[in-house]
Amino acid sequence: MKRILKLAALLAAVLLVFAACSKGADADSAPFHIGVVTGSVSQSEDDLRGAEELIKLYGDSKTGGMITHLTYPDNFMDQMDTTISQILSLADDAKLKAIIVNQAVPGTAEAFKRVREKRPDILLFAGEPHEDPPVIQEVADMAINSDFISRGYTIIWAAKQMGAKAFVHISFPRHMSYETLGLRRLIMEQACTDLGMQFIFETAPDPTSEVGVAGAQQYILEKMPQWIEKYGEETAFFCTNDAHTEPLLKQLFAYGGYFVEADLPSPLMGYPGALGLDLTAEAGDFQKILKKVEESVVAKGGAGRFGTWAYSYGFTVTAGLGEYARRILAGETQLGDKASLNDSFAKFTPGAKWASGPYVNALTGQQASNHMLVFMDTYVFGQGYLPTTAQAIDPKYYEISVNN
Amino acid sequence: MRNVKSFVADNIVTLIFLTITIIAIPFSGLSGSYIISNLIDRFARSSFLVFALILPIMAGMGINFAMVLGATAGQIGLIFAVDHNIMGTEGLILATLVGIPLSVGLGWFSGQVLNRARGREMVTGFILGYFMDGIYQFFGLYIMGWLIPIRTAQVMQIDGGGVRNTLALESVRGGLDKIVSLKVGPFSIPVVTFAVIAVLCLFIIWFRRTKLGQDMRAIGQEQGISHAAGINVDRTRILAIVISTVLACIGQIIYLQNLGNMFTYTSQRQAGYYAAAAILVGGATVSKASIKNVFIGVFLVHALYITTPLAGKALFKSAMVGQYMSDFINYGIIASALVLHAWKNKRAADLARAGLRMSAEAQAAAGGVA
Amino acid sequence: MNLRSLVVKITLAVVYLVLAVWAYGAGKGYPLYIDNTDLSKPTMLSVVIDGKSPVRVREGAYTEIMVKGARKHTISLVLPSGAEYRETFRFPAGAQAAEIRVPELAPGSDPVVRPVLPRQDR
Amino acid sequence: MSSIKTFIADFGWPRIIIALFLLSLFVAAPIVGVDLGASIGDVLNRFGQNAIMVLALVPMVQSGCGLNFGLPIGILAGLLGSTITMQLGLTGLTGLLVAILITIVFGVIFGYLYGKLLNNVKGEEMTIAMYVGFSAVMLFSILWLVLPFNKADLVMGYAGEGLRRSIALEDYWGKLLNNFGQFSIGGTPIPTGLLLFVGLCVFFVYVFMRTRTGTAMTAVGSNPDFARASGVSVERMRTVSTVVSTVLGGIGILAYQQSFGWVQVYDAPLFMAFPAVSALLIGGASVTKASMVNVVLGTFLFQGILTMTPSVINNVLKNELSEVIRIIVTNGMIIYALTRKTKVAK
Repeated sequence: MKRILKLAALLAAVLLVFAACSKGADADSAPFHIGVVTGSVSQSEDDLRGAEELIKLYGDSKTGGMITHLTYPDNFMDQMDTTISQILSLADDAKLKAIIVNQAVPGTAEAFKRVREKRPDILLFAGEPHEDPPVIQEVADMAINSDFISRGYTIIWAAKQMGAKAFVHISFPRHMSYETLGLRRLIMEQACTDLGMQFIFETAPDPTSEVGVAGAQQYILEKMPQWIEKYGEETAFFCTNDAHTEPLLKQLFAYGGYFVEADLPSPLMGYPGALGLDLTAEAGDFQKILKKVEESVVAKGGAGRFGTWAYSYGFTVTAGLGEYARRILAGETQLGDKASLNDSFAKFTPGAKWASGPYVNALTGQQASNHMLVFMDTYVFGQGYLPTTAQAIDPKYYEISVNN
Repeated sequence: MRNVKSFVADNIVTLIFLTITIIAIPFSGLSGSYIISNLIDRFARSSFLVFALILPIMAGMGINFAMVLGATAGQIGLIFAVDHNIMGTEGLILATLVGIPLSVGLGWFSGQVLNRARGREMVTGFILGYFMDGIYQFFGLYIMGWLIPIRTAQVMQIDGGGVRNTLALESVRGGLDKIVSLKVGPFSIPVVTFAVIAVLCLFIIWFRRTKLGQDMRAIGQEQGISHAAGINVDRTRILAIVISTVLACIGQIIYLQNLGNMFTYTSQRQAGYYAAAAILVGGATVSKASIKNVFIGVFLVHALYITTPLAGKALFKSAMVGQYMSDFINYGIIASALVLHAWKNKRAADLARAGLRMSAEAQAAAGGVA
Repeated sequence: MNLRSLVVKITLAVVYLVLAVWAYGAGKGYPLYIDNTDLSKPTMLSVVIDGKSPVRVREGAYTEIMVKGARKHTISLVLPSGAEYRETFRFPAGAQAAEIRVPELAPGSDPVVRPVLPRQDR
Repeated sequence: MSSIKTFIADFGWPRIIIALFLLSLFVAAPIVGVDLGASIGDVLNRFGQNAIMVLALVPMVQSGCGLNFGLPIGILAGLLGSTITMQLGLTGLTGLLVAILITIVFGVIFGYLYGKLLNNVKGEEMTIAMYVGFSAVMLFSILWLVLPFNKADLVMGYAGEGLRRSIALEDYWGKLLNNFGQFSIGGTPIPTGLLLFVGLCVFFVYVFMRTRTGTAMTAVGSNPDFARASGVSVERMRTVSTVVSTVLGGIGILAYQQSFGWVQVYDAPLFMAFPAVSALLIGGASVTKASMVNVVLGTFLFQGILTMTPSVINNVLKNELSEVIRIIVTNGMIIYALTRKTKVAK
C-alpha cells in the first residue's frame, strides 16, 4: 500500500513540476498557429510534402513560425486512438487557431468533435476524408474531396479518348466500404455501359492487412500479365490504393495497357518508383517534375498511354487548405469564401485548370456548403491535357446512390 | 539501503518507464492540464480492459492475449445495438447482453485451446487472436447481411454485403461516460464509468477470496500439487479464461463508447496489445498481478502514449520520426517488460540452484561419504 | 441443491430477458429531421435535444438527429440572431420519424413537429 | 491398411486436407479460366522467394528455442545488406554477393545479441521474440529515415534524404537468380537459378545440422539436461542456432527481394515471420522438431494455397473470401501446431 502511495505521489509531483515549466513559452512572433496533420512519407508522401511547403513559407511554430506539423500512424486502421490524440494534442496550444488533416483518416471526425467541445474557436479543415460525407460535414468547417462523382465519368471518358476498350477497377473491401470510393465505382460502371466499354472489377489484397504492402504489391505484379492477356492490351487500369499504383504502372510499361490517372493523382504517384527516377534536382517544382517524368515515360514507349494531374493533388490540398486557413485567420478573407479557397489552391498550381463544386447528397439532393469536390484536367504524357474539366456530365450520374 | 535496492529490483520495469515519461513530458511541450485531462479520459476508457488480464495471470497462464476474442464479442454486441438503433446507455446494456453469451462461448473455446498448449499459452493466445480475426471477418462480411439481416444502411456495406469497415457509434457515444459528468476545474470526470471500475475492483478482491479464486492461485503456483489436492485444474483454467473474456467484452464496449467510432475489423486487435503493455508496465509479471499494477500501469502507459510522439518529434525535428518513435516504444514496452521479468526469474532460479548446489556440496563435505 | 440451482438459473434467464426487452424498448432511437434546405432565407441554427450537446444545422442541410425512446422530449432551436424556439413533443403513436421545417418557424409560436416516414423507407 | 494408417498419422490430417485442397485448386484452375501454366510458375517463384526464410526457422526449432517469431531481425540484417550495397553502387552478381556478405556480417552481430537475449528468457522465447522483432522493425524505421543514404534512386525523390518505401532493384540485381538459366515448360517459367540457390541453402543447412555443432544443437533441443551432462554448452548452442537463423533470415530476404524486384523498408518486415512460421508448420514440423522435408513441403503447400486461392476463388465467387480463408488457414495451422501434444517428454 505504501508503495502505491509513494509511486502515485512521485507521479503526481512529476506531472505538476512539468506542468508548471513546460509552458515556458519563448518569444513567439507568430500571431497564431496552424496545425497540420498528414500521413508519413512512407504512407502518403505528397500530403506530407505539402505540409513541409507550408513550413517553408510560414515557418515552424517551434521556431517562431506558424505551422505545427504532426503525422498520424502508418497503420492508422489499427490505431485510431493515436490518430485522435495526435489531433487533439494540437488543441493544447492556446495560439493554435486552425487544424488541417490531410488525409482525414478514420477517427478524424471524432477528434474534431473533441476539439470542438474544448476549443470552439479552432477552424477544422479535412482533406480527402475517409469517413462518410455526412459524418465529416457535421464536424468540419471545410472538407475537400477529389471529385469522386464527376471523375467517375471523366476517367472513363478519358480512357476512351486514349483508346481503351475495357476498364479494370482494382480495389478491396475496405475501400469499397468508403462511400466516396464505392459510389465512384458504381458511376464508373454506369459510364462504361454508356460509353460502350467493358467494366471489370478485380480484387487485390488490402495493404493494411497483415500481407502488408509487400504482399499487396506482389499480387499486382503477378496478376497484371495475366489480366492484360485476359482483357487485351486495349484496357485501362485503375486502382483505388496508392500502394498498388507503383507495381501497376511498372507492369503497364512492360506489358501494355492504359493508365488514366491515379486515385489521388500526382506526377509523384507511382511514376518515380516505377521508372526509377531521381527527382532530387527538381524537388519542389512540379512543372520540372512533370517534364522529367514525361521524358522518361515517352522514352519507355508510354506516350499517349499514361496520364496524371500536372500537380500533386495531396500536396495541393495540404498546402492550399493551410493557405486558406492562414488567410482567414489573418483577416484577409472569411470562412466560406469560395473565391479565396480557389485562389489558395491556385497559389500552388500556377496555370492548372481546376473544376470545383459543392458536394451534393444523392439521397436528399442537398448541397453541402462546407464540402467541396475538386478535380483537374488529366495530363496525358506525350500528348498534353485532356479537357476533362470541360466535359458536360449527364446529371443522372449525380443521382446514382449507394443505398439502393 | 537494502530496502531501496530491493524496491528498485522489484519495480525495475515501472521505474524505467516512469523515467522515460519524466524525460518525455518536458520535450513534448504539452501542458499539465492537457496531460491530466487526457489521462482521466484514457483511464476511464481503457482500465476495464486491463483488469481482464488479472485472473489468467493469477491462474498461471500468463498474459491472456486471447482476450481479443472477448473484445470481438463486445463489438458484435455493439454492431447489433447500432443496427437496431438502440441508443445511449440502453444501447450499451443491450450490447453487453448480446456480447456476454458470445464471450462465454469464445472464452470456453480459447480455454480449451490454451489447455492444450500448456507452457506456450501466451504465444498461442496471440495467434488465437489473429485466427479469430479471420472467423470474425467471415462472420461480419458474409454471415451478416446473409443469414443475419442488417437493418440499417449506416451499418451495411455499400455493395450490400456485410458490415461496414468503420462504424460510427454516434448513437451510443458516451452512453456510460456522460450519464453523470463531474466538472472539476478544467477536467470532466465520468463518474459512472469510474463507479463501474470501482465495482470491478471490489469484485476482483472478493473473487480472490472465494474457493474458485483460491484454486486459481493454487494452480498458478503449482499445477501438479493442485491436481493432487483435488482441484480440477483444466476446468479452473478454463473458468479463468472465460471470466477474462467476458470482462474483455465489457471492457471493449466501455472503450468504444468513449471513442465513439469503431473499425469493425481491426479495433479489437488493439485491446490485447494496450492492455498487456499497461499491466506489464504497472509492475505485473506474467505470474503475478494486482489491482495496483493496473492503476499504475494504465497511468504510466498512457502518459507515455500521450507524450512520446511529440517528444520524439521535438528531439528529431521530424514529425515522422516522432511517430515511429512512439510505435517503437509501444512494442518496446511489452518486449522489455517481458525480457526484464524473464531475466529476473532466471536470476532467481540461478541463485536458487547455486544455493542448492552449495548446500549440497557443503553437506557432502561435512557428512563425507563415511 | 439441484432445485436451488435451477431456480437461480431460471431467475437469471428471466432477469436477462427482462433487461434485454427493457433496453430494446427504452433505448430505441427515432430520427428527427431538421429541414433547412430552403435557401430563400439561409440561416444556420443549433439544435439542443433533451439538454444534450448542441447539433449544428447548416444552411441548406437536411440533418438527421436521433432521439432516444418514444417518450417526451424537449427540443430547442437557436438561431444565430439569438431567437430560440422550444417545444416539448412526443413521437406520435406509430410514427417512426418526425420532421421540423425551419422555414415554418415563426416568432412567438412553437415549432411544428410532424410525423414522417424514416428516410430509408421513402 | 495399417501402413496407410501410420502414414496418415505421421503425415497428419491437416496436411492431407491442405494438400487435397491445393490439388483441387490446381484441378479447378483451368475450369474457371485461370492460366494453369502461369499459376504453376507463380507458385514455383513464390516457393523460391520464401523457402529460405522458412529454412531460417529450422536451427532455432532444433535447438529448442521454439519458432523464431523474431525473424524480422534477420530480415533487417538483409535489408541493411542490400541497401548498403546499393548505396555503394554495386550491381549484378558482385552486388548480390557483397549484399550477402554484408548481410552475414550484420546477421552474425544481430544474431549474437539476439541469441544472448533469448538465453536469458528461457521458456518465454516465442512471445518475447515476437515483440523484440516488432520493436526492432520500428527502431529501424527511424534508422531508414536518418541513416546517411544519399544515392538518388534510393532516397525519396522529393527531399533527397530518407529511404523510399520501396526501392527498385531492377538496375542492381533484380531477377538475377530468377533469370539464371530460366526456361519454360509448356508456358510454365522455371526460375532455375532461384531454385538452385534455395537448394544450395537447404543443402548447407542439411549438412550443417549433421556436423558436430549441428548434432550438438539438436541434442540441446531434445534434452538440455542430458546435453549439459555430456559437456555441451547449452547457452552456446542456442546462441549459435540463433546466429545461423538470423543470417539465413537475412539471406532469405535477399532472395525474396531479387525475385520481387523491390527492397521494402519501414514496416514491411513487421509480419513476415508469420507466413514463414505457418509454412514450416504446414510442412509437418512441430515446435520442437523440424526437417528439410518440412521446409520444402510446407513452403510449397502454403505458397501454393496463397497463390492459387485468390485467383481460383475470385473467379468463382467474385468476392474477397480468399483473404478470409488465408487468415484462417495461416493462423489455424500455427495454433494446431502449438496445441499438438509433443512427443518429447519434459
